[in-house]
Amino acid sequence: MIATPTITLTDQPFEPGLLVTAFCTDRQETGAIATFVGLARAERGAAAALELEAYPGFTDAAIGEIAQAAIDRFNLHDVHIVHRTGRIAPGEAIVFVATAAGHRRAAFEACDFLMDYLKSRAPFWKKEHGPDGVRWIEPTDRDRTDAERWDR
Amino acid sequence: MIATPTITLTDQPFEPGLLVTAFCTDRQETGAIATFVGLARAERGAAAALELEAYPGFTDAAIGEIAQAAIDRFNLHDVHIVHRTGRIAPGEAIVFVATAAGHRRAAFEACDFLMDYLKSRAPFWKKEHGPDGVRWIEPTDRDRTDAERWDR
Amino acid sequence: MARVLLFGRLADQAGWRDRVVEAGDLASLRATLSAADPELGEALSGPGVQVAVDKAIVRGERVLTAATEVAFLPPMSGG
Amino acid sequence: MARVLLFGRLADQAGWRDRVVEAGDLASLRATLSAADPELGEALSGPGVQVAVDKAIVRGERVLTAATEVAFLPPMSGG
Repeated sequence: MIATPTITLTDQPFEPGLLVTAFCTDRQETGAIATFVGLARAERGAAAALELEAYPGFTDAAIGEIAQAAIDRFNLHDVHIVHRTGRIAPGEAIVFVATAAGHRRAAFEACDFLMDYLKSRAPFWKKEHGPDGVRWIEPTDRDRTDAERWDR
Repeated sequence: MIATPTITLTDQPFEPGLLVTAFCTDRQETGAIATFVGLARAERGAAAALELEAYPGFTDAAIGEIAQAAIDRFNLHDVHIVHRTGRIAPGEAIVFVATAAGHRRAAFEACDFLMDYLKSRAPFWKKEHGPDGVRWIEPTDRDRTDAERWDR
Repeated sequence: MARVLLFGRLADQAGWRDRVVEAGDLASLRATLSAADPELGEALSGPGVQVAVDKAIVRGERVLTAATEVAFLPPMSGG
Repeated sequence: MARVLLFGRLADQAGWRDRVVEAGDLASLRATLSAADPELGEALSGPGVQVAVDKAIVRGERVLTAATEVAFLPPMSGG
């Protein structure tokens, strides 16, 4: 089975449930599908809105390379990644990752691996519009150490 | 926030995507939703159908206790578990687990923890109707060692 | 008297999964089931078979009434 | 000549994010941008800023043509 990942960048709100329905359809040998949805938190009113910038053609290519590496490393049947760009309101989905594999350990680990990459190393530039104005966000130390787990 | 898990046993096919849509709706402080869908594999024709027996009132109570333990252990905002019973055709969903948390590590680990429990210790009795007849299935050694990771 | 439920391979073996049995406690229930079907009686005491009374696992003796539900649970498969 | 793209805080600082600049190579492109906006010129050489030429990260010099796309990428935030 030759699997190629699907990577989508979109500046429009998207519905993770519809993506799950499509991703689960017509699978005969896939026993396990892990998904992750990252939502914009309201932070009790502290975060008014999030704004994400991507470099189309560069950002999706970089994510596609990692997704292909995940397919090879975890022997996946399929990967779908959708990432929002632009201004994102609290409660809206920022990122969707789905992995399909024969068994659950591979599906879980690949989903975790991809999220660690996306949160720490993917080429996005992110700012938060809060009550105290605008600030650019960098990965947290936790994001960095999470991502380093997979370098061993 | 006091979270109580939702546990559903059903003998009818269900649509994981619709469950994801409902689970993602109206979340203000949830940053991370991890889900897992277990599908019945065709095993290249070797597995004709799977049949799962539960003890209503006992099985769902046992799963609910573990889900509550996961909420406490991983500080979850919500858990939804749906488990099929009865005869399950290849490609159909057997189990759905969704976990909501502030951050992704907790959501992933809780989902993984719950699946390890469900696959190895949950009160189901499972038989496979294959070309060579019917056989009762027990957890694999891998299921058992996966589940033991959380006992440490 | 009690409502007896069998699960998994025990129900397949017995050929039934739900039956009302006259018995005042678990020991006499087991004796009655064994008398009707000795192989089943043996299987009910086999390794890994647990007993639930009114949906709670019990080890040891219990008094049974007409409303009591007794379930015999073979080793669980997981989901 | 090249199409220059700025991302993240670099675009905020410059007040633009997409501009065509006359330059035969990366060094002269940097010099031209610095001459017009010295603070931007400094920021483009700041720590963690990477350069992509036609959507591939480059370290060192490159010849530029009218069709070349040069992007200045500040440290990435992740998604």
